Amino acid sequence: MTVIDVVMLAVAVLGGASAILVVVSRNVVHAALYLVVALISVAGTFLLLGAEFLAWTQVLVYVGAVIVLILFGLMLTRAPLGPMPQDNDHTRLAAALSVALFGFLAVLIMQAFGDTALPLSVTPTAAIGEILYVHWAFPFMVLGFFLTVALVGAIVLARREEGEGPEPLFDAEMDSERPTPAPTDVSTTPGVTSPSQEIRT
Amino acid sequence: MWQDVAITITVFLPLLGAGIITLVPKSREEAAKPIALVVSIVGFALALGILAGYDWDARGLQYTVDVPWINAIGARYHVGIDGISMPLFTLSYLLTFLCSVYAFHHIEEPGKPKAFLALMLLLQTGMAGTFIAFDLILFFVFWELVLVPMYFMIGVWGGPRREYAAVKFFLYTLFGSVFMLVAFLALYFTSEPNTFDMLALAQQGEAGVFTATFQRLAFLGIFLGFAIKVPMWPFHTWLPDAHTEAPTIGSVLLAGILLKMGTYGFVRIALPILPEGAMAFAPVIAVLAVIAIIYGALCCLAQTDLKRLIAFSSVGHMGFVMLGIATLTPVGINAAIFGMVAHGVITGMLFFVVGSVKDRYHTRAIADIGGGLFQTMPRMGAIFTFVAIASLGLPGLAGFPGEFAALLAAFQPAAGLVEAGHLTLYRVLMVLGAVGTVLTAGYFLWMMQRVNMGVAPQRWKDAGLADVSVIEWGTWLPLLLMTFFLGVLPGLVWGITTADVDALYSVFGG
Amino acid sequence: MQAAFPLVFAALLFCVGVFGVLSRRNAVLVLMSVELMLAAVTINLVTFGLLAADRGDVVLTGQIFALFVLAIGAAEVGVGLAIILLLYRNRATVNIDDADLMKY
Amino acid sequence: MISDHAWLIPALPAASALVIMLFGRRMARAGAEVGIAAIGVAFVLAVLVAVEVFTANVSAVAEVEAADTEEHALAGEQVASTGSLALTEAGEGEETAIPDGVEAFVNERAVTLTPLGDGFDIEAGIRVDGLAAMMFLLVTFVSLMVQVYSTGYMHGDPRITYFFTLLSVFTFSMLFLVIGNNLFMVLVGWELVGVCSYLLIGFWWEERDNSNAAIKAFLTTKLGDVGLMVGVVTMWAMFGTFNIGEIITAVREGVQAGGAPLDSGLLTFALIALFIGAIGKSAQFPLHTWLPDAMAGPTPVSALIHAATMVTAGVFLVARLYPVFQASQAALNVIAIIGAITLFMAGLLALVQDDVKRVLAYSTVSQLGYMVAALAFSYTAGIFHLFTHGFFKALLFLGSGSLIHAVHSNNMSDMGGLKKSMPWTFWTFLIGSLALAAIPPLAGFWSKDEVLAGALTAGGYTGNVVLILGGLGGMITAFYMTRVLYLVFAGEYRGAGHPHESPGSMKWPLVALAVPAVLIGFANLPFEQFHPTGFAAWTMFSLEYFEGHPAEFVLWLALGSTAAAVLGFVAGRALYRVAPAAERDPVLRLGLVTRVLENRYYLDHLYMGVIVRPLRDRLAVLAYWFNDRVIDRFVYLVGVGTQRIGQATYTYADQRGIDGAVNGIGVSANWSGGLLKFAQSGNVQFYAGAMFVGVFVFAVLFAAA
Repeated sequence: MTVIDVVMLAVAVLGGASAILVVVSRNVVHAALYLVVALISVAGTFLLLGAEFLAWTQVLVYVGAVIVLILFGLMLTRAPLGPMPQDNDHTRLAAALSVALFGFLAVLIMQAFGDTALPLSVTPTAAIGEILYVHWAFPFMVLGFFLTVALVGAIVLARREEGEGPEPLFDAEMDSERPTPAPTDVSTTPGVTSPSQEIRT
Repeated sequence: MWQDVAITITVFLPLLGAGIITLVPKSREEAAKPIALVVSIVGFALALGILAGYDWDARGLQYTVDVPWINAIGARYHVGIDGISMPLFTLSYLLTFLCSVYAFHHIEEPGKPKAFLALMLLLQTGMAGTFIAFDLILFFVFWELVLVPMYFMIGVWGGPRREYAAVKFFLYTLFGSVFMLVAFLALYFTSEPNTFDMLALAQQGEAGVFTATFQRLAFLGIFLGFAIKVPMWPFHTWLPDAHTEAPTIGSVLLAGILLKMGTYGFVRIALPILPEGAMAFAPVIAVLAVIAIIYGALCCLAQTDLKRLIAFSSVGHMGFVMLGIATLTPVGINAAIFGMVAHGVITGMLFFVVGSVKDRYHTRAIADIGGGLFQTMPRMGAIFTFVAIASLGLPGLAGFPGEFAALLAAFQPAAGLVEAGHLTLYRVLMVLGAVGTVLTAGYFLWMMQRVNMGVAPQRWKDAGLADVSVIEWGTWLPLLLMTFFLGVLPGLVWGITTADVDALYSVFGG
Repeated sequence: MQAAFPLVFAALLFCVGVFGVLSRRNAVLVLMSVELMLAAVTINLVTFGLLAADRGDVVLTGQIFALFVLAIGAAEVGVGLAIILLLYRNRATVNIDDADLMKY
Repeated sequence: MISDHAWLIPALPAASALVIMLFGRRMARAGAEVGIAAIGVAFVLAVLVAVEVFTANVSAVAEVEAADTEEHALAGEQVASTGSLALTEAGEGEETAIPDGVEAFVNERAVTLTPLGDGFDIEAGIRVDGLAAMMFLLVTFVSLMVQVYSTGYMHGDPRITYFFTLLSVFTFSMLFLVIGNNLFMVLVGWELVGVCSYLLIGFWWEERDNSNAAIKAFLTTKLGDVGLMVGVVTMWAMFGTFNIGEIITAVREGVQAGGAPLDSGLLTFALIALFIGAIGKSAQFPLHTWLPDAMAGPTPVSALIHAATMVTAGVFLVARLYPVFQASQAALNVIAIIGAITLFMAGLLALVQDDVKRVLAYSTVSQLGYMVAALAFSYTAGIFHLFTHGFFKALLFLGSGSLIHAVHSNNMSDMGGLKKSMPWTFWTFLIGSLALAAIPPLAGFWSKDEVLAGALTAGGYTGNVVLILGGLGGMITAFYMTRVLYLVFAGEYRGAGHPHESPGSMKWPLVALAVPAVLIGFANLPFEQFHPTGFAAWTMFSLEYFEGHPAEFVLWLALGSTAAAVLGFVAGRALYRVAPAAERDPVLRLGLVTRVLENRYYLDHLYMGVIVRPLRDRLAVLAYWFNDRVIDRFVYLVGVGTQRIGQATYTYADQRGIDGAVNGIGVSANWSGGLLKFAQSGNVQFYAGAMFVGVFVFAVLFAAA
């Protein structure tokens, strides 16, 4: 047990705990903030693994940009910001599946890498740059193109088309066209009757 | 050069056409019709070119292309054409061509010719591809490709219960093809060396690479996939719904080509590759086929809806086809192929006529039409009568040779089946099948009495219904002529099929 | 350092993410859970990248791929949020079990 | 040789049908002229072919006789015959040597139409021999007369072009049936005439009764066709060919395909199956019920199709395969009994009819019974009766058409006293009636006498049954024809309007048909010295059969049958000389007997009640119910079952499913909630969960591996 192992353990505990809080938190804004912690601990892991550049990128992109984006998303969709159940009816099932998956993976990892020591070394940012722009140049450009496309796509999707009315509550036309009305309002669905799930606008 | 690319060009041309049609701007949707027409004409011309360059006397594949496709799983792009595929391949191009002509006459609500015709051309690629693929994976891809456009055709352009019918069609067929795919994979892993190639597998099947138990299991899987598509009794319940709700063109293509994919699959894949499995299942298939004949006819007698009646008649007719296949003799297989082509032409034609009648009367209920079609639309009535008589198997028209040869084969099934003691069963089935022709005649005549004959209700006389239009004549005349010439000269089909059928089915010692 | 530490950590994050994806109703929360899963994947990539470097990989495949995943993850959040926004605009909800138009 | 071109005989009407169909509407006489011209040419050809065939046959017989005399003179010893089968008929111990190279005339030519796989081919070919030549004569002549007649009878009908098209198509089909050299072609022609008959019976389709009759005719004969089809298929399986000549040769030699010995049980089965086809087409008991209803069609159609030609197809079929039938005494016995029953019971039915066409229809059934019964004993007797009957029955039908044309009613109760106003019709009708009643020396006498003589010579159980019933039948025939004659032509006119003689186009065909009705009987005088040059020689199918043919004149039989006919005539005259009022008609006052006869032995009730209605109204509905509620329900239940499995695993999906069912569009769409909603819940998380489970399982599997 070296020092670095201890630090790694601490980061892992922190990250794991905050990740779990992300998925169980009843308040969406809290969840987003826990996500920040989880992602920072991921960045910490990168640092411990010697991937310095990656760690800072992680902090910049995720903690900086993505989280802000998500918070904007929460705001724009007028999600109920207060504490309330955010889970559907399969929580137990999902939990069972996740735990089983984790157990299985953990066993597998311990079997395969239980006694493997990592050859730690710090990767200088300059080396990353050189390799990225020389050896990985083409995939990198494709990635750039891809990002542009995603950007344009996101704009097109989110843009309100001309003539489209201001956010209707229910798309009535869509339902009446079908012979079998598919219930869109969850509150009419038997079994999902919690009044707190009604949409508050 | 032409030999190498002919099939690929011909099969994928409609796909290209579909792509072009999607580029037509929404404001000028009508422009999609001429484009589709041109594409389907060129496709049909290419198919005829393939037919013209085909060597009728040779056995085996022609126009072969065999290149690696997905190396990881050993799937190859192996296409080609032989006497068994040729009639159906050509028929699919003919019907698509005629459908694109008919599209000028009428497309069901909600119109949108652009989307409709693009789907139709996509369907064409799938249909044609199924008949020329000689690799199981390639076959499967084309097979599944067909589902999507047909699903949308029924689901968007169909009748009142379109969604129900479309989903039923889609899921039912998909359900069957899952078993089929499993069987294909099992074949791949059992074959030695591993291969998806139909010809290689057939050779291995003949050489006895597969054990009897394996053959039966694999045959069962393939059987489910194909039997649902045919559809055989009792897997047929999707058919009346799909047919009834589908738009006219959809019904025509569904009856004309899609159903044949199942029977073709039996002939091409199930029987040659798994001879012992086929031998074990043939009596079962034969019994189911004859049940379908009688049962289909009885259900037809109970129908009050014209289109549904025609749909149920398909069940019976495909019963004859399956009876031919179940005999495992070259005569029976020839009968089946002829039956497929004839059914494609005749029932396709029937759906055209019924579609046009419905289009004018705005109802499919026989009681609402109330008789007197001869009075309101004499030419339509004459065509309807002609086709109905062809469908009930009048000699001299296309319906007869296939039916008769199937019965002929059923009297003397393959030697292996006789040795297994099934001779009496087959002969009884043959007599029952022949009785089925009487019932078939019964419901068609009764239908004609109720629709064509008698005095037309006054409201229809006053309605000023237009008789057969020029476009309709243009669409139907080729089919009417084919109905006649196939009946008079069955050699048009048998001349091309016999050599390959004989070669393929020598394994059953017929 | 033992290779197992980051790997188990990654597995934990991944499984938590799976749980979140399956159990959350709010689409934004689902998206967050997906981010957790992606993060887990990047950790794995970096870890295995180290092992690969030990065996002669000189082009830092693991780290570069992690970088790519990062970028794509960012793009995914953008597009995903746009879709959620659209959903919200059309159906006035971000509950994904209401977004079931793809049924029969 | 003109018979090489015999294919022209059916081809001409086919061509004319096409021409009339395409251009008939624009022609001055609606296409009738084309049809008549074509069939006229065909008739001339038929005469030429007949002359060639008949002279060839006669000279062949002469050669044999010459050789025979020679041999008797030289050695008087018997020479083993090659055709032992045909000679079993002879039974006189005297076998005849046939010189090499001398055969009954057969001109057969064929082209291969298509291979069928397995080495079998389908051929198209012609087989011109005595039988075919005779049928050509009959069909073309009657068809010619009927078409000429129709120009008058159908004058002014809006669908006259369609009518003449159908007549041409029918004539073609009938000739096609006759000329075919293989059973496949016979089957094709057989079905084609059936469909023409269907279309012509339903010609006036506005009336429900007519279309009902058409359907009944088609379906009843089609039921018989099942037998024909089974028979043809069995023959094919036994002999590996459809070719009639080859089948006959194979039967003679006693070998099946592949050299196996003849399976006589299977052969009998095949022959009886073929005969079931004949029962349907030739309206034999118990499938005769369609023929009287078929009178719903126009009268010329009844004359052509339902008297002279199509209904004789069954008789023709048996005659065509006669050497094969001879190989199975059991089949011949069945034929004899069916024929005898038919001829007797149909004769009785004719007694109580008021509709003149129905009288003739039942009489046709009865006469067909004679032909069929005759074939059990004697080939020549059967086809000779077919030949003569074709002429005089066509004459009678056209005569009745002339009556109907004049009084606008089919019923005899609306006629009476027409002798004065319609003399031509009367005299020709009288000739026809006398011929039918077998009064010497008209055609019917000679042919019916041949039938009875054949039965007498054959003796035995079946022979006696046919003889007795045939004799009684003769009396009944004379009686009902007398009744018709008196009710129609004697006494006072009872109908509406003023009847007058039909126009020339209808009159002259009657005269033209009356000539053969009188004279044709002399073609086959039943005396030894006439045989080698008469009808028996003309139409023989083999020299062996001709030589062994037992045709001799039995004086007491001829006198007896004539006496029976006269007795029937006298009785009819006594009862109907003064036409009784319809309700006082003696035959209608026999209580139970009349009731049974008027209800046609309740056979129609039986068929409707036991077969048609249960099948159409009960079984069909039941089958559809089964389809909807059992099979489709099963599909539904599979869906629901899958859903239930899902319920345990995915509560959510289950709730969507039940929700869907609750809100569903009612019972019929209920089941869609099952399978479909489960599989396509549309819930992303459900999909994702399924995916994770799948991946997980695979991962475990890989790890295990």
